[in-house]
Amino acid sequence: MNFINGVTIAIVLFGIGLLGLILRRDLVIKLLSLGLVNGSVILCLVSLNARPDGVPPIVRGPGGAPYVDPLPQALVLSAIVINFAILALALVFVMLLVERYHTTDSQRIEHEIEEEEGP
Amino acid sequence: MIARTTLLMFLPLIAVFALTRKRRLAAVIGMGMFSLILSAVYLLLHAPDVAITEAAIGAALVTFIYILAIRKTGRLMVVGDEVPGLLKREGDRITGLEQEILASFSKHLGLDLVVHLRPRHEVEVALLRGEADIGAGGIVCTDEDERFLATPGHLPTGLFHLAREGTTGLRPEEEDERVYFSDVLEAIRSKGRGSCTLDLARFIAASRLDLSGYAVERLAGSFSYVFLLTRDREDLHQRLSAHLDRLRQNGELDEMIRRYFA
Amino acid sequence: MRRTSFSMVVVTALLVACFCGVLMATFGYRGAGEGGAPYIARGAVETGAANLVSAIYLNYRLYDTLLEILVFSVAVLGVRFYLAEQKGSEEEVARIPESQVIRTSADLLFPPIFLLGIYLVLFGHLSPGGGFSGGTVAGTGLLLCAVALGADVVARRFHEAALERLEWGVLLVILLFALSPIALWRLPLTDLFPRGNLGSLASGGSILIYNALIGLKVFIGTWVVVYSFIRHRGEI
Amino acid sequence: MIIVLLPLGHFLLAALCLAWQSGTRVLTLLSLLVDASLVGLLFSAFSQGETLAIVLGGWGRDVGIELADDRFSLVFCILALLLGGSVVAYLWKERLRPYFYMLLHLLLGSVFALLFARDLFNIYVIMELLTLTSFLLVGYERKPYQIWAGLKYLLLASLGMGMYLLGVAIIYYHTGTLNLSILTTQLIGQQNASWLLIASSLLVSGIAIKAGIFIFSLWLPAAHASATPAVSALLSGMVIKMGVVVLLRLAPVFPLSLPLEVLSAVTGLLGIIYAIYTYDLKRMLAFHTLSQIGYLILGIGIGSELEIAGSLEYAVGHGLFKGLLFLAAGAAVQATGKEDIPGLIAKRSQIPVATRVGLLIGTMGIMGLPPLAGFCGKTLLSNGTDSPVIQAILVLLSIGTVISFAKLLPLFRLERGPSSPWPKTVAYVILGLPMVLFLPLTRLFLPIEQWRESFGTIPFLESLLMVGVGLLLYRFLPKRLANLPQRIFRLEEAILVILSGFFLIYLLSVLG
Repeated sequence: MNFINGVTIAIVLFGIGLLGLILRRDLVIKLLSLGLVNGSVILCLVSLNARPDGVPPIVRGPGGAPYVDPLPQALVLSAIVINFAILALALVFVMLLVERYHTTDSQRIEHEIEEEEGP
Repeated sequence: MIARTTLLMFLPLIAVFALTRKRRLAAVIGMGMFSLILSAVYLLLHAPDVAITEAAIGAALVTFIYILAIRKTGRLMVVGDEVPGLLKREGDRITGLEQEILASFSKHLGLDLVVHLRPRHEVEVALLRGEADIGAGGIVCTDEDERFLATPGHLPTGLFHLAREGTTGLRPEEEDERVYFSDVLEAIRSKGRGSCTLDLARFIAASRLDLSGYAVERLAGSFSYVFLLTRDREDLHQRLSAHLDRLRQNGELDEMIRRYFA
Repeated sequence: MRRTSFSMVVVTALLVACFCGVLMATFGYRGAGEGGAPYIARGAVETGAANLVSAIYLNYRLYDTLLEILVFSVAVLGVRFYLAEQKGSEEEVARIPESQVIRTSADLLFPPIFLLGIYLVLFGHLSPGGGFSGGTVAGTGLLLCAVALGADVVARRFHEAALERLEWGVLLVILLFALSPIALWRLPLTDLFPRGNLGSLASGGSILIYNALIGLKVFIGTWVVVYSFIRHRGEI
Repeated sequence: MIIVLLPLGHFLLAALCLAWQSGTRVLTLLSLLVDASLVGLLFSAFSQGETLAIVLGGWGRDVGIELADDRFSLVFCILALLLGGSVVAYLWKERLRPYFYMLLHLLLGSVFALLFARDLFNIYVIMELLTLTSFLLVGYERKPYQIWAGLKYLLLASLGMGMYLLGVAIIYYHTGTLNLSILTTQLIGQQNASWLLIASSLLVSGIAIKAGIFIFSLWLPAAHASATPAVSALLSGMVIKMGVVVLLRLAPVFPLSLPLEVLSAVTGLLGIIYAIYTYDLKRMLAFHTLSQIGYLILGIGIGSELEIAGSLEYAVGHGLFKGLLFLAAGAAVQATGKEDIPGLIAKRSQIPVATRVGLLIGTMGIMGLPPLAGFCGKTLLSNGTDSPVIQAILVLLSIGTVISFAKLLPLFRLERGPSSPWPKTVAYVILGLPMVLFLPLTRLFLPIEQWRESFGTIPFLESLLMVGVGLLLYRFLPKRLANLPQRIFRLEEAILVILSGFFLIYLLSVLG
């Protein structure tokens, strides 16, 4: 049971995301995979110092309860928003490309652009 | 602790499931589910702030934006009138020669084909509004319209003029074409008066009814069925024309025609 | 068009497997640690915010947060720039079937969701939540409204260009507010407000103000992004 | 105080651009002047031995975000100001939307922010801001190939930042801090811990994607070649350097010496080979950016005082002449309508004289002709090392650079041409003048004895010899080579190459 913790799962998810990013040719699914890659890093950060006996880092009164580390959580909030920003912009660019080339297949788009550009 | 482990084990499974979907929408919804479970995991990892943010942004907003984008991107929208043999509803499917051509074209592009059946006069409007990419359904291009581009014809046809004395009933020619083809058939069945011009496929369907009492005249000239696109979709027009050429050269087009008009 | 070749699949799988393997072998993870001691020990006293995450997010590491808001603003700017000038004129904006069910459920759901958003914003320093999640939740509520009433009905309430200016105006206010301590010869981004009693609404110093401003900004930004997507699409 | 005002002030201006749309151009110019005086203040404080280091909000280093200035940040500030000024001048006559100036301010602001950053996560956020802004700038004209190049850039950069953040997570787990100066003290004696090696490889691979290192930044040729000239100049001259700055910050803390040296050789030589056999002007310049990054990270990898000074000088020099080359190349392409070098040569009489002079100065600078900017950096770099391997790499790089730019020489025949609009000429002067005066200017950075020692007659002759050899070799080299692989620049393959590059770095840091 010890093997299944947030960090290992995060690394596995990172790998799955990479596979999707490379092997799926549909641009929308590539973006989803990228989201998975970045999401896995967030999971990794959050679970680094999440003690099983911990309590959420919200101080209820004086005295030292076993609060979990608040710093990664604060960092992660920024990271989530940044991922959203990247996703929205990438999606807009995908939409523009699809309107031009009528396909979401990344290799086909790349091929068409190389043809237009010449060697 | 057990809940945490179980949910964590679920995550890779859902991710693999979502990313191996063929349909984009399924993948997006799968990843939405993934985000929801992820936010539950965050809650169990004592990170309520992260859980709320992940649920609000990752699960709700991102999924919504994906859906909005997909519905625009992954589709080839076709509008057309219902014509026997070319584009016809059978149960909940649409069959016919033009449907088959467009299906092979959209497969070639990697898009989902969506066909909307609309009366003939609405086809152009829909194209101009950008609601559809291609107009189909027995379109015979008789004159050049500078707003539209037509593909080279994929099936030769003829035009027939049907007339019965009087001015009511049948589709009055120039004035107003706002009727479905089924309305024309209905008018013929009830021996309505007036005149209309029908293409070959529609004429064959009409001639199964009793045409006695109508003057039938075949118009001179050679005509063929085309697909219609707006002028600003020149690139799509080129692709469709090239695809038609390819179908014609490798004999697939003849094969399709034989299947529907043996 | 050629398919993804088999050798490519094999190479990819090998590389990714090696990557994961190396990472797992060398990560050195030995169960959850006990980091963040300085924040846990002093955070609540020094900043007056019971929610330590908010204390870090909006006080200790406020600079990161400002930059992150800029990232969000850039994204909104980009989305608007690229989608606004695509075709899709005013008349064909967002018509939807007027389903009674959707309408009623949206009418029912909108007020509580909106209130939840405001709660998250205002109590972000005391309980989980904060400007960003609150703003997004409220924005999603508005989205629901747009689904029910038609996006153009909602959009008509806001003048679009004004909305964009308002968004950047709020950003301006946030930045000015962050720089304002300079006027008193203090370091920028220093908290000038009294701490207050731990647990009361006025306890977190300027965190409440930042939360409110960020919430407003994110609310507008979310709506602008979603509306750009909706309009580009033509209908929901 | 100033080091907070510089970035935040530009962000404020970006927000203001929307409110005062008609005046954005003037506002930008004024802001650059104000920046110049602020940087001057910092510089005078620095030359009296005061280094500024503040923790924002007045907190302790262990909890807050530290900002600090040093020689590097100040020098790069000056570079950023020069490039910003010349780009504003270059675009003075063109009607641009306020949107463009907003992005410009955001770019400048994030560059300043990065130069003073001393915190791993802070660097992450700033790099993302930089990515998004430059991504939007690449796609500014909305041509399909620009959009695709931008999208590729965004995907790869975002993947890289994911790897970087993973590295940050590992470091935070083991040390509990994100501040680089605290990290330095904490890591003493742990330089061989396996987690440290993997974390540093993750950090470096993530940053390398943005820093223009050949096997990582495979998006770069497409993006830099397809953007508008002004944007290309900013990206090649400034944004790429920001990745190098981060590597510079990481190098003293982590065991990176061997990986960076090998990477510099790889990127330098591969970039040169591609540049020699590329005949599209802007694409060749983009490949050149990849190869010249080799010089910069070589100095950082060795890490001695003199080498780092050499890197720094070469970074500034490269920023200047690459910016100048991209601006002039853009103007030349615009004037002739040709993008390939033979086409340009055929129509060279249509290229304005000022543009040709700009191209010439840039070419001389990049070839390392004394006493221009390229010469100073190259000389310092080769003076600083005794290792024959590194000397050989440096010589190969210099000769390769000369060979690849020898293609351009027919452009510079003396001919009359149309005159260039004055703003563009001003832009060339802003970048060209410091290049010509670079040798005296380097005395600001170096102690006087070292300066005398470094620039004697022998380096002069050496670099002249190098140029001669390069030109001679150009005559005899085959003009076309069997196809260089172009597939690695595709999205999928690029990710695979990046992964292999990661393993390379990891292996090297284990060996090192």
